[in-house]
Amino acid sequence: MTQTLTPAREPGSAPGAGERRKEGGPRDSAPAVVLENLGKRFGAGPAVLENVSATVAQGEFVALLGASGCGKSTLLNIIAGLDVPTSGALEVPSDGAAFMFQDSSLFPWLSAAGNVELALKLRGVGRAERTVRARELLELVNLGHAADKRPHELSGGMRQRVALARSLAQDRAVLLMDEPFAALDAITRELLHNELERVWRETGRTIIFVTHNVREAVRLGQRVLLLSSRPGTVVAEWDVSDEHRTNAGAAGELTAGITARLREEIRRHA
Amino acid sequence: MTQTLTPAREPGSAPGAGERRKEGGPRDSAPAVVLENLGKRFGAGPAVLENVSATVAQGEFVALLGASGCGKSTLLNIIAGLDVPTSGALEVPSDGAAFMFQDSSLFPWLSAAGNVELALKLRGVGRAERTVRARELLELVNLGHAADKRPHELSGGMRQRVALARSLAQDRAVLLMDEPFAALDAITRELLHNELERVWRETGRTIIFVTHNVREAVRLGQRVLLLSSRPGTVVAEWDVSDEHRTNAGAAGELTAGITARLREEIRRHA
Amino acid sequence: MPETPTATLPAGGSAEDLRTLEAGLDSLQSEPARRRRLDLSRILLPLAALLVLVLAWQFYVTLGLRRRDQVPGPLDVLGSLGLLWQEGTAQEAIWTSLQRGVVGFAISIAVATPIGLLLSQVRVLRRAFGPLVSGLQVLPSVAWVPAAIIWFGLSDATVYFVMFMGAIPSIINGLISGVDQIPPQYRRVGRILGASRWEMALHVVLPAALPGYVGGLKQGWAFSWRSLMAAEIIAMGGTLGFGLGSLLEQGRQLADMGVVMSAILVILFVGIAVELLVFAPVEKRLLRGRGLLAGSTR
Amino acid sequence: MPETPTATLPAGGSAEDLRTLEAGLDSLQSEPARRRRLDLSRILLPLAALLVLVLAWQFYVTLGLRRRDQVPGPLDVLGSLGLLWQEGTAQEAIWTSLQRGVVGFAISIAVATPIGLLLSQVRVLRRAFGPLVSGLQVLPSVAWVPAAIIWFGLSDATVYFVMFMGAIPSIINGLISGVDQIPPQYRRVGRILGASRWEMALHVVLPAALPGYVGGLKQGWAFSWRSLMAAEIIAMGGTLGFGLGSLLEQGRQLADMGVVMSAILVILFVGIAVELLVFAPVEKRLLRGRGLLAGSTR
Amino acid sequence: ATANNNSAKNDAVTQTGAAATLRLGYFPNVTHAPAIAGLQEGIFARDLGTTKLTAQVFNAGPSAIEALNAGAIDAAYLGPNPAINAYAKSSGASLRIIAGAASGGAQLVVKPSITSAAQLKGKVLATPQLGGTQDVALRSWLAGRGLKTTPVGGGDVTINPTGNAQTLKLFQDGKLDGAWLPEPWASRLVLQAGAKVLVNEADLWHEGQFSTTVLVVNKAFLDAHPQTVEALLKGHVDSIRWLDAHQREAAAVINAGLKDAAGQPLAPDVMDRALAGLAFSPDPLAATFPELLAHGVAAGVAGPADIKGIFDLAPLNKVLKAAGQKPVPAAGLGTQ
Ligand SMILES: Nc1ncnc2c1ncn2[C@@H]1O[C@H](COP(=O)(O)OP(=O)(O)OP(=O)(O)O)[C@@H](O)[C@H]1O
Ligand SMILES: Nc1ncnc2c1ncn2[C@@H]1O[C@H](COP(=O)(O)OP(=O)(O)OP(=O)(O)O)[C@@H](O)[C@H]1O
Ligand SMILES: [Mg+2]
Ligand SMILES: [Mg+2]
Repeated sequence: MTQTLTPAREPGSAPGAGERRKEGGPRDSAPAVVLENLGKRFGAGPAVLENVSATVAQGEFVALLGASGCGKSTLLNIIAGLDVPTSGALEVPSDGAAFMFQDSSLFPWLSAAGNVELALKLRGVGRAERTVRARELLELVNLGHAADKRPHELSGGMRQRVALARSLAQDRAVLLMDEPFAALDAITRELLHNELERVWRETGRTIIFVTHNVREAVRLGQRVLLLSSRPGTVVAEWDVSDEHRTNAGAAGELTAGITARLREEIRRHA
Repeated sequence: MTQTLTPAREPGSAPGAGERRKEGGPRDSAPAVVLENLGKRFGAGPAVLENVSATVAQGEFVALLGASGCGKSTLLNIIAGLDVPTSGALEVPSDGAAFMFQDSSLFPWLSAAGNVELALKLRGVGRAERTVRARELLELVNLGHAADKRPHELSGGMRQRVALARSLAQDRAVLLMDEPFAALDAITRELLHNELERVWRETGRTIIFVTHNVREAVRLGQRVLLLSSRPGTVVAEWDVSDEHRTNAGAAGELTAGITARLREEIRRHA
Repeated sequence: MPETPTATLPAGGSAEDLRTLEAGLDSLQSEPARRRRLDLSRILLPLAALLVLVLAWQFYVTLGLRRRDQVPGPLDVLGSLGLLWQEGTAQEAIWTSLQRGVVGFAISIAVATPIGLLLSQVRVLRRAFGPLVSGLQVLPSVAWVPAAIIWFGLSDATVYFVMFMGAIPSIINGLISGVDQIPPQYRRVGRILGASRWEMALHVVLPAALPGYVGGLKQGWAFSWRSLMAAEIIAMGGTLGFGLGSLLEQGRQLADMGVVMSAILVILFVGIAVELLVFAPVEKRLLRGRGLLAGSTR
Repeated sequence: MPETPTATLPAGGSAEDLRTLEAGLDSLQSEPARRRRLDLSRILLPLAALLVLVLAWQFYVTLGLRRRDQVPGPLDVLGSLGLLWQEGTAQEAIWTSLQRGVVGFAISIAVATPIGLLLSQVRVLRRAFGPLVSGLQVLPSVAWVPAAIIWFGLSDATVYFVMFMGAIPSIINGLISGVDQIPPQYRRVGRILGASRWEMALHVVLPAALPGYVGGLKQGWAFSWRSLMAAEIIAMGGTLGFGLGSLLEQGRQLADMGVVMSAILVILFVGIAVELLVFAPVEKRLLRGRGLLAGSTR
Repeated sequence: ATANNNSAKNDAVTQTGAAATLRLGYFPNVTHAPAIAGLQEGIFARDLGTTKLTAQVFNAGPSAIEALNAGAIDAAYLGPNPAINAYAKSSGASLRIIAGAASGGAQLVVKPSITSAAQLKGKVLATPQLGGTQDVALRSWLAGRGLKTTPVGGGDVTINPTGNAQTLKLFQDGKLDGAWLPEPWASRLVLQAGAKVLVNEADLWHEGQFSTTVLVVNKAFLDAHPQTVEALLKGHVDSIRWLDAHQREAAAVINAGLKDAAGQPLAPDVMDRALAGLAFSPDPLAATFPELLAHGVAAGVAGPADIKGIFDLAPLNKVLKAAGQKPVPAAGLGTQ
């Protein structure tokens, strides 16, 4: 399957610096998610997604970038099975995917711990273990002290962290994250980057995450996909090598390259 | 009033690089917002804010930084008159403040244009002018094409931009913004930074905005305030000079300094 | 482990072909087409359910557990209904009741909505009169009959008064409970936008509470209609028109189950028609406009 | 232009002083204290409203527009009520009705809730039976009396049956309209968390719809209670216990407005008590738990 | 506030002259035959002359009394007990009985297996209304045979006061053992449900006569328009005379009236049996009223009341005299 992967490209868009660098590693294993020429249109409106093709290998960590309103959340929804594409086909694990939504989407009638526990309960975790595990997860996101608070008593960033804990409480092979750190301060964000990376390495989950922070994409992703706007298509992709991870200069260069490409995409529509 | 401004400082916390540099400019005019020893506590819980003192001059552009859950939104709510402090006093313009909330808080029964128009209507703008003005504001945030969509048909970033347009539709002297650009991609964010700065210069509004992006704070703010956590107090402030605006190196240095101070604050609580 | 839940990849063909095919698929999926299909099932399914009930009824009658004059079969009732129709009694009763029901309900809404808004916005009034309204809501219609006769004699005003006392507290309570569920953030936004108390009620509270309010109206309609039936039993003919309530009571007084069942069927039918033709479309539109329709079974 | 809306800066004193003062202020403002104060106004305000109404009534009577036996004054009614109390009739009627009301309502909830959940979750059932339920809701209680008597004779079962047919459709409809207003995002989260249909109903739909459902229950209670009153008129005394509905009807039959008004007052009082003691606290707790209380007048 | 102002308006316009309209209430019931025949044959309209007649059909006593009390109707055919109640509760301000209409026509009908009073022990019987004429009669009859009852249903015999139509169904279903009913329900139970007559109420009264239906007027109306009340009484007397004179047609005419008012006629055999048990006469049998009241008090369903003055039979006697008939007595309970 990996062989057939040819990201759709707008004709005439030259590949930017660092693009299409292929690598070995996790991507050689069986694909976890395969998208083939996906198209999506709401009602009779214009196409939101068109010809989106991509393959995500098992255990891969993919970052999804794109202008505001380009269709990233829509794509994640389709992958999660919450929405159906208007055209095209997709392959996803039959047990679905864990999903951290863009808005935290906590249940207002449950406390922070209750929200996390519900995820564990619906997964079949026993009562005693649930309490312990939920507490651990909340500690992980630095919210041990707010376990008993209701969502309306939490700040925006705290709610987002509870949602993160909840999505980690699910043990699905695929984890979709929609701007998971948008409402967090730089330092908390950095801490959680490390935690997320640790969880990823330990559990070998496949993670697709959306972010507007190009540095975050380069920091976490093994691969970065760029979605164009109206309609959304994968117009470019970059592999993030180990060099980018260790060498700040290389990372900065890649970040600059991606940002430039993003700017170009947006300019096309302005 | 400006003379009496002595930001409360945790004993033992040494001022970081660039801190407390005082300057002339707008801060010499009459203060628009004065906070004196504000304290806030929800019910019988621990104090969220304690001894918050600050003065914001008329026409000043102030950035508010702080860890997630430190009380920034609570402080803005108090300034806007939506919440009452448990102790302390504050002075605010009698006509209240415009407020862009952390969640976009659009009315789901109105279209994007309808939401902006309602703000104009409640301000007393006539029907014909409303339509034109709302359209202009939506164009300003690059959402001319989505004017007729309902909030649930908009992406997260689009909703945030509609909220921005709505807050600009109000003509209050003070504008409070709670993480206004959090859900936007880097490029759109940059464009809107410029627009916001233009509006600020043209109208001379007093703006207090919360952000987690230190570079954004330095890019836009004339002054940066740092709030500590549990309880929230103003522990440090930096003036952003013209040099920081023109010289990328100086800006980077200031950003690094602020980030270091922020990290220190968070470490104290970890 | 990976499977293909949706395998609708169009097979081959040029890009142009593909695009037209896609457009075709899209237009099939677009809103108006779907809406029409749904509407048919909205009519057919209730009819099917009704049919099943009628068959069950016929079956029960066929069992012969009860004498035929006590539990008439569907055909007997149809005959009875046909007779009433021929005489014009049925039409007259439906027309009189429907007219009263619509007028009375409209007036109830007009009276109850401002009161409900006021109570839900002003805490002191709410505290003082809220329990009273709930108390009035549980008063049976018949409690109002003596007072209505004293004040209005045997005129249509009496019927309307009894209806109002049934419908108005219910609508007020529905509106209040709708308002109570509004996220407080909406009011805060309203305040920030500088809404006066009146503007807040009109531009924020009322639209925000609308879905709950319409649910309350449905209950209010049920209260009005039932109160109307109760009021129509006070007296028959003369200065008071002959409505469905009168028909039902007449059947009961004569121990004529055919007439009783006919009246029940007609009332049921009117109720279902009002639900299908008035409330269902309104609710659907409301929910659709707010994006609450996805996943709902409406 | 700047003004000082809140100028509560504690005047001077050492930091320690300040802190204790603050703690004192805080504990005064804390939840339990506030709750107790509010509860008093919750009792006193309705009483005040009632007092005003009673005074208005007395004034109307004093005007002498009507004969005293037709429109008795508050004191006459009090006398009449006192008499009923002495005889034990009032207590018996209240006790009988309240018992039936509570039992019948509890059973109605137990029956209606699963049906409502099922209808709200399964589209075909909703389409098929939803309109029927709305139709049943508008059927007046009296329509069920002949059928109930045929099936159950003059026993308490008849009374309960009439009550159920009034309350169950109303509770079902209340639950359905509560479910319709759930933001679709909650269901999506439920699906993502891997909830089965049953878990979805139990852990997502029901709690999410709870505030709307409780509003529906309130209307359902009104329906039950009113249906009960209607059912208690079927037969007075004999094999059927003597309830408030019977008392009201007896008053009417004996042309004794004192008894009629006494019955009305008692029914009203029971309604208000149920609202204040049962629904108000439940609603308040629900709303508070979800952060919907801020800005509400509840 | 339209209907009830009517009598007041009449006051103002023609102090003691004829009222512009007369609103007459009655039940679609064979015991109200004088009203039905009078309306059906146009007798009232003829005798009332310029006064317009509006007829109002009621289903149940309470609304009729409430309407009369409120002035929404001016005159009504009622059972004697509701009339007594209304008079007593208003201390005489509400109404006057101005004539009788029907007497007789009430029976205790039971399952064929029951043949004696003793067999009623532990049985369930029905009456139309708690404290009503038949209810009181049943209770005092049972008491006379050593069977105790209480108003709330206890005692040797359970009494269920319930609507007549329900009684028919319950009896058909075997859920009742018998009922003390007025016509036409006694006949319907006998002819349509196989019941047997155990007691004919007529046997319990002096000369077999007891009042079943009386004609009452609103007191204010009587004071304001004695002339119209006389005209009404003339129509009433004429109607009774017509019923006596046309015994063969009466059934058909009453059934036509029932069809108009209630939507359905009675079965011919029921009608015939019912009419056979009833007697129509303008005499309200005033002498039986104190006994009626005493029975109620004894049975514990009514309080002692003063009904002196409930009758105003002077206009009736004037009409009767003009028609060459015997005057009727008020038995010391009012003018005659
Ligand atoms: N239910 C809907 N009906 C109609 N249009 C919709 C709907 N949902 C999304 N859209 C449109 O689809 C487009 C993509 O939305 P989406 O939420 O996927 O954007 P996004 O890439 O996640 O943006 P952001 O970064 O701002 O969150 C937007 O233009 C939006 O208006
Ligand atoms: N209604 C409330 N009841 C109780 N505690 C509350 C309430 N609202 C906020 N808090 C608490 O107050 C603190 C500050 O919240 P606030 O929303 O002001 O944080 P913030 O600085 O805006 O954080 P973020 O950057 O995550 O938005 C948090 O610890 C939160 O739990
Ligand atoms: Mg998105
Ligand atoms: Mg915040």
